[in-house]
Amino acid sequence: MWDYTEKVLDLFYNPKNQGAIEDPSEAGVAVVFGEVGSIACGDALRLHLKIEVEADRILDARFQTFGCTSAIASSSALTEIIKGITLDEALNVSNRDIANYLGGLPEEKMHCSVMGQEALEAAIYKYRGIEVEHHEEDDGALICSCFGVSENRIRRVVI
Amino acid sequence: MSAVIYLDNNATTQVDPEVVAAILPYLTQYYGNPSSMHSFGGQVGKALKQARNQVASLLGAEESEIIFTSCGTEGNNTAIRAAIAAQPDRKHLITTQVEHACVLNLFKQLEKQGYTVTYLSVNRKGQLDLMELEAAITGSTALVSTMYANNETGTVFPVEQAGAIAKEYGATFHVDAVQVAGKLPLNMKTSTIDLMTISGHKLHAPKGVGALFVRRGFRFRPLLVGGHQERGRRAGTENVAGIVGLGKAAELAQLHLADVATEKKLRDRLEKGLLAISDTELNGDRKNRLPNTTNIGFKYIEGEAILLSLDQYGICASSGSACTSGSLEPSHVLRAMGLPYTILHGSIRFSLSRNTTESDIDLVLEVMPGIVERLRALSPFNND
Amino acid sequence: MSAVIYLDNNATTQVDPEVVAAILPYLTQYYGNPSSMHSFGGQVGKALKQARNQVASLLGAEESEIIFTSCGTEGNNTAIRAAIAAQPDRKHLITTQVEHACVLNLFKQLEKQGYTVTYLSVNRKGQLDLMELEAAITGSTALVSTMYANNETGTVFPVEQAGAIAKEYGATFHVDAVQVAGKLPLNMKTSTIDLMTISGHKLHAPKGVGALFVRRGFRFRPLLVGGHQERGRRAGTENVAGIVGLGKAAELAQLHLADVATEKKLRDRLEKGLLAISDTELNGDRKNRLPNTTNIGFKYIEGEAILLSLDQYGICASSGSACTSGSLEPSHVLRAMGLPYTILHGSIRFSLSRNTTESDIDLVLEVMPGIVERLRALSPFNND
Ligand SMILES: Cc1ncc(COP(=O)(O)O)c(C=O)c1O
Ligand SMILES: Cc1ncc(COP(=O)(O)O)c(C=O)c1O
Ligand code: FES
Ligand code: FES
Repeated sequence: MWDYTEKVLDLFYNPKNQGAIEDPSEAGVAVVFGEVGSIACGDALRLHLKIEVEADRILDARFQTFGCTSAIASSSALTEIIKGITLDEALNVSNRDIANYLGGLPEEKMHCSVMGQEALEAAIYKYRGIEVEHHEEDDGALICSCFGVSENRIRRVVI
Repeated sequence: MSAVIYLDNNATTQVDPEVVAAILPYLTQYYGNPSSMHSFGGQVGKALKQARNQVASLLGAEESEIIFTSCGTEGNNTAIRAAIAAQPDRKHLITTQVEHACVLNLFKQLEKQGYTVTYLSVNRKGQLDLMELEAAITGSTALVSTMYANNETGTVFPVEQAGAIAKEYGATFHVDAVQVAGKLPLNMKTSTIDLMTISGHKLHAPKGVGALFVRRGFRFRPLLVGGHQERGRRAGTENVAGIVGLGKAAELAQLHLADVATEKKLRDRLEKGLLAISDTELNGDRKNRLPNTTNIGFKYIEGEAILLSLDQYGICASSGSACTSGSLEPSHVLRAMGLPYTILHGSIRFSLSRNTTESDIDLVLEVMPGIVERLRALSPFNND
Repeated sequence: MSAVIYLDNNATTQVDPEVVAAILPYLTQYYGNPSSMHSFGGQVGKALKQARNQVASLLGAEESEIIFTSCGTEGNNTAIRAAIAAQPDRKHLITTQVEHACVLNLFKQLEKQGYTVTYLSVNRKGQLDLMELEAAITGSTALVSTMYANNETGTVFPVEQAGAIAKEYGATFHVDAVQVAGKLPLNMKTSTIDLMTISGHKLHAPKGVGALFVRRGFRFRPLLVGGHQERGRRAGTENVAGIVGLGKAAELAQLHLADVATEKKLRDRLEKGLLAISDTELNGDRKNRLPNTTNIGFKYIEGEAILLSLDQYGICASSGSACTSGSLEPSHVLRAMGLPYTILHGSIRFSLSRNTTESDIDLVLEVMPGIVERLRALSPFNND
């Protein structure tokens, strides 16, 4: 049994900000989503952002996650963390921040928080029209096949 | 934790109160060492003898064919190593892709040490194909090792036929019967099995005790060497309390084999109710199956999330085996069966015991639809 | 059997009632599998964690350095095999002539597999000579394995000095501390020991559970492979009740280390009284010795006859170790000490525990002269 914190369990049982965001077609507000993972991997996250264009600020964030307890809790935590901050600030949110928000994750589950950071990156880059850089070294041995994350990638992101 | 709805009996079982009662004196007044040269130790030796008798009786074996071990893992490790040592010139081994980690990982280690291992496949229902065994076996096959029934799906293998094939080629035949002892009748007298492993904690004895059946005449080589315990076949001061418990548990299991139909009925009701939820599928062989096990795939959601959701209601179940749950990989058994990804990650095993009640099943059937619905609502793959 | 005067504590000990109390909940309500993915199993995992902590504390080690095993024999077998695997190019091993069977017999087996083994001798008092170790060890020595204290005579070896020598040559240093844990203070933090074995039933925990200390950083290879239990270093569902018991026993042992002087006083009184019988001799080292053990040779009579005579009074003692008592050979330990035949066959070990009372000692001192006299009267070697 994984040693989950109360916070992880709470956000798993009572997740905040689940679901998608409808495009309100309001002036000055944009809606975008970023996605990582796939059903084949066993884990996937679709992160929806509502952005105040002028201020470059995140007005709202919601998630849809297929995955384990820590993946769901991490997604929910991420949306809580990024609501109200600017996109530049959001790009500085690391998976560590997500884990810290949760009061920690079991070592073997740290990678579950990586997915959140990546979906965030994907959403913002998509919004800004930037090609997502491809990390060559990420093509190492798959260690979390439920996630599609390579060992190299975990080393790069987690350590 | 208040009431527990324990449907994880393939992981481990509750020690039967009668077993606890049988054990207690050996944790308190009868603390002598059975090897000691005084009657205080001697009476403990008698208790071991009785336990050996009880276990032999459950397996339809002779007392001298029973070696007590510390668990199913030790039994399997010991049996496989003994089989290899018995025919050192044969360098080919056969097992299946769906064995327990304590068999698979040992074979993987043996591959590095110069052995060639054939891992027999299973079909979508988790069934073995004996033709594949016949095609693989040769005169240099030292060992055929297969489980009797799979711990995750409950699928029962045709072990006697497999054993007959092994015999033809002079290979030792080892069977991991950890999930079968106490659930199906066993009779070693008329069997093709040379070595067979059982583990106490799967049949209402404590954790940390097991037994290995070694057919009389088999050239056995111990894994643990040292003192003369177990007639030189397993050194180490005996887990007396555990062994006495295993003996009592074997005796009770034999009695309870008769009412396994009740358990099966409960299992079937549970299964039917769960399969009524949309986008679910039964994993495994509906026919050749343990009476207590059902494994169901809930599409589009993930196993651990389901388990923790059940946990809120005190319901214990599992995805994969308890032993591999420390890893993040989806079950190697379901993967070997070639299940699609949609099912692979969201499959849950419910395993009953003679203690399971109608109201246990009621509760699961009551809460499961809501759990599935909630998690599907969270999921981006929600197929609506 | 009415009252038992139990003076065979080096064979096994009475489970402490507090240990039994600690165990019971894990035989009854907390029956989950610690590897399971539900909180019912999770709470059992926490109990294992606490036990690991308690054992680590007794040994002055870190939690991560403790692996639970099924007995001292498994611990010793595992440690020796791990040491060999860690340095596969080194083919020389060093141990002593007075090790427990579970060490000696493994080394004998390894000799057949191409290893050269040096068996260090002991002198008349059962002491090791470190010069002999220095002379034997070379750069191709993979392992020095020695007991901390001998089970038959209680003689304590200078393990830290031996370890320092092993280190100099890059050999792994394994210590069988089965007879020492709970009798002498241990502190792995400041020790030269790489691997150290203990066994629960020698310190008032149940039989069938033990622990292996593996120094952090040691390249360990498991003996039992399979699931991820014990962080992949010892597969097999844990003997939860036993481990919880070992944890509690370790905690109690630490407390009782303080009043070992009382035990020693009783031992000394027993020893003095027995040596007052004519034609008796103390076997072993009077100084470097476990506080609870005395081994006395009664000339011209035979050990088993003495033991059975004592048994009539409910007194439990032993000749040789319990583990070798199934054989008819006189003790290999006393033989290695070069004792004359007159003593070899009539030597008895009395081993006390914290439960031993003054009146236990009184009874032995009361009946022993008569027993010796009677047997000597029967003997043709009666030297009068
Ligand atoms: C089929 C099978 N084999 C072997 C084992 C291992 O037995 P143990 O847990 O006693 O080591 C188990 C259970 O864990 C099992 O289900
Ligand atoms: C010194 C020594 N080593 C090892 C052992 C073996 O331990 P166990 O009986 O737990 O297998 C014993 C006791 O039997 C012993 O006295
Ligand atoms: S995302 Fe949690 S285990 Fe892979
Ligand atoms: S005469 Fe009985 S053991 Fe030697």
